[in-house]
Amino acid sequence: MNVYTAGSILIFLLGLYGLLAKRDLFKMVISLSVLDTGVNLFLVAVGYGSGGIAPILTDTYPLSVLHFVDPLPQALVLTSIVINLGVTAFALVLVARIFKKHGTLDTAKLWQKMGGEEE
Amino acid sequence: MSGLDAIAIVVFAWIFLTGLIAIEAKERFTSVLMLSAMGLGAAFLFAWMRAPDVAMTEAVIGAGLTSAIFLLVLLRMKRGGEDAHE
Amino acid sequence: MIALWMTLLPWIGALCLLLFKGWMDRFSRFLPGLVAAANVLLALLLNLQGSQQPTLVSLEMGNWPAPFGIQWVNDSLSSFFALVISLVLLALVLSRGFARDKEQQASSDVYSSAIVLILSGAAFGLLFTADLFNLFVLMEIASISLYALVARSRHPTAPVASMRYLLLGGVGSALYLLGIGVLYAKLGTLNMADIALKASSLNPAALQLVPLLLLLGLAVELEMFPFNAWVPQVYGAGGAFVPGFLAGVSSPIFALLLLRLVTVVFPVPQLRTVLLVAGLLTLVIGEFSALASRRLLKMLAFSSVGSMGMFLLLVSIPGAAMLRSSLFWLVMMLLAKVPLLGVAAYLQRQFGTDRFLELRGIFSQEKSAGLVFLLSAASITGIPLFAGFRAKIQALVSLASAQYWLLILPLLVSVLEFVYFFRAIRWMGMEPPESAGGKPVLPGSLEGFSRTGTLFLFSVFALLIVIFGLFPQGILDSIEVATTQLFDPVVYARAVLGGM
Amino acid sequence: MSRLWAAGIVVLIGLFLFLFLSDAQLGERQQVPVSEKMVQKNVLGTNPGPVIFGQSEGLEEGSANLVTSIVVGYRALDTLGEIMVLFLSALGVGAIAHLVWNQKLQKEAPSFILKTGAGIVFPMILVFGVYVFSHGHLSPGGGFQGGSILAIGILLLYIAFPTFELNRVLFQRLEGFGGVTFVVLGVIGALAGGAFLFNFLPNGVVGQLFSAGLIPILYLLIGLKVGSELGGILRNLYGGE
Repeated sequence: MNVYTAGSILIFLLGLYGLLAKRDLFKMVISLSVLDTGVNLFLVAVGYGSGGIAPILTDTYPLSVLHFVDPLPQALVLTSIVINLGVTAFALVLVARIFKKHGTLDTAKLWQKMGGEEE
Repeated sequence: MSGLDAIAIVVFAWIFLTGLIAIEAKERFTSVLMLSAMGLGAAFLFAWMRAPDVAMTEAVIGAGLTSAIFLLVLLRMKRGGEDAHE
Repeated sequence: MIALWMTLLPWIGALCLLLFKGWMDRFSRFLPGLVAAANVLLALLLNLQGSQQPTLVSLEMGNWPAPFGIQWVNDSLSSFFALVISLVLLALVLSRGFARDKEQQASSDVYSSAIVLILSGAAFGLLFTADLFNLFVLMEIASISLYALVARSRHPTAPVASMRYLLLGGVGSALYLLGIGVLYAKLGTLNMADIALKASSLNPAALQLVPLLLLLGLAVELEMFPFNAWVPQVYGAGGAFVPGFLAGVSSPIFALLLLRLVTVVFPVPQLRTVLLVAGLLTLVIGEFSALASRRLLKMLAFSSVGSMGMFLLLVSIPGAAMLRSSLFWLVMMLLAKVPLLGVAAYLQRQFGTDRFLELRGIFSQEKSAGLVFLLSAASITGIPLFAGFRAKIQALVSLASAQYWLLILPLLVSVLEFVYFFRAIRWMGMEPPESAGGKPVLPGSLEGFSRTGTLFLFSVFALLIVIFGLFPQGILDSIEVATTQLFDPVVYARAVLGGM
Repeated sequence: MSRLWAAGIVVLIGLFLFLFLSDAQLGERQQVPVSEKMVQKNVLGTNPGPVIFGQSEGLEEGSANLVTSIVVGYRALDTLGEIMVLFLSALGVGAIAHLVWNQKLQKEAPSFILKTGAGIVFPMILVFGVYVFSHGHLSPGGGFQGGSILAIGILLLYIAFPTFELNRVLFQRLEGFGGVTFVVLGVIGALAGGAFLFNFLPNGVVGQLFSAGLIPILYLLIGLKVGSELGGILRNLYGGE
């Protein structure tokens, strides 16, 4: 539990707080983005724990026996960041569609309006 | 707690602060700016944790494209008449 | 390699729809149906291949051996369910094709056909994958395509329902990633079989935290209690394809993933207690809300949540008998749910509403839909000589044999189920229709070939329910083989790791 | 849910997480991680000695950037799934955007500085983007980063030149082409080397431009696909039929 993993969990919790506390859909999409950044930081922090150098063979660090940072979590985070972009882009267009259709982004009003539609 | 980690703590504080403002800001425009600032902090931290690939991705996608898409949608919604702030 | 083709074929189809845009637009309406039929053939081939050499076939991507590269494994469990799910998908895709209204321009058809193709490819991938992060990527693909399909449906509440589903799915996948982070920090591997061998070396804290986080990641698609707030609205607004897909394809696949997680990867007692509690909550809340709902699709949504709650209960108790009854429960519920939701979506399409008050006496006007609804409802509520009866009895018996007090709630709940299903049938069947001349059919609803086609599809399922009710031997044998293979993880680990 | 309630729940979850995470001692590993063998490029056991930049030849996996060797070499199927996610997001945005906006985002005419500045900067962005995804196996970067840089270049054009209109069908064809070729190369790998996405081209010397067999080609295709996809998303957001 070093500085990096603890810090990233804090940012994850901040995102979670945003999702729970905010009623405006736009703010919830922003909190989702914060949440995902926290998770990505945690994944890289897990690989970094032992210190070391960037996992790229170059002429200054030519030997693979040098103490490299673990490249696998970085590969996972690369994929995760792009997935979060895909989800955020779609969520924002959805938010714009809801705003055009219902004129408001306040989840309390939206759920209640959907509730009215239901019963 | 070596000196190096102190820098990481400062950047974590920066990310936490900008994230908090992004969530709590009244004006949506400021929260998008703060989100982009947070992306920048995250990109620095990835580079600090010896992950250049991820730092570049976070800078280009996290700070760059995500904020661009947020702003475009915000401009679109602004044009679509006044919205009810909560 | 056949298992891989079941995913690659739909994906290539979707990509070609974009590559040959313009020339292939007219054809895009038939492509999903064609690909779904091809997948059924591939699944048959898979089962044939499986029956000759029963050992597990482990597919190494890029020729990298087990714990390093990504492995796909098809054992008898996944090939059996691949066949069942490809048939369900074929029916759903065809019913979606029938439900397509005329004035939809061809270009928007290309988008939704491509999304349906990618979704079915990811669904089969989830059946075979043996790598936790590959599972995460495929789960994301399935989720985003479902968000897009729900958001595109014409129901007025569709965008808000899709938004709610997206937010819950986002939290679920973030928790799943946290679980993978902790898992990789401790064990340094992502391959399920490799984790199964090394899981015992985990210290107690990690051994409890990792399965819990992974379970929470899957909970959204499993319609488990805290994460299923999205279910009623998404079923209500889903249109012709999505509700059937959620109940008939998505929840069974994630149920199988949970089964593999609990039996092969993390046979951890704490995980089972969490499942027990979550299962009870999901069961009770699902069934009671179904009793209270005044709309057909909402009632079926909550009954699907209830049946998943029952599945979670069955999985929470170790033992081969529980495994066998949970698999049998899954198949029977799947077979009964698809026609029910098909009929409900059909009625909503024809008459623009699924409120019971406005659908009173509708079955006098729609006789075949009524028959299909009656047969499937009989199977779900467990009326003798229908397929669901044997599954329900076997489930209740195995629950009672494990802990007697476990029997009380499910028994009460199945009575509830009986009440609200036959209340719906009374409303829609026996009551006199609202207006003498019967309910006016909405403009733009199905008639002629597409109407008979849709009803024919779901009556095939109703027929299957009757057949399996009388001769369930075929399904029981394949479940037997699947259970023995799934039950001892050593076979799975040795096949994947190649006797490491 | 009011701020207080939300903060309370989050603090509770936080305590639970911190308790378990500190017990789990993330620091010391229980097992040697799988990536140890990937760094030494010794997964198949054919390369006992260390990998030397610029000298070792014909290894099982040839890229100098170890993260790229995992993303497109050892775990290439994740990247294929990854492409499908972006493809879906572009389809989803495309399917809904025309329901929300039907005319272009009008704004004041761009100032003179913006126009000339964009004219100068755009070629640089283009060159940098192509550099990033063509050197994916040598330096940090790759298909995803290069493609996004190209997409930002396209956004700059949209902002600076109001009359700029992306050829939508061409970009969708590019997307389809990138994806189909990626899968076809994977299938050729299956036919040639027995497993999907097998690297059937020679790996050459680690560190040279033309090394690492199939990986630079795959990353070129990914760069092409991601660039056209994100360009498509930005076009949809900018509106205009």
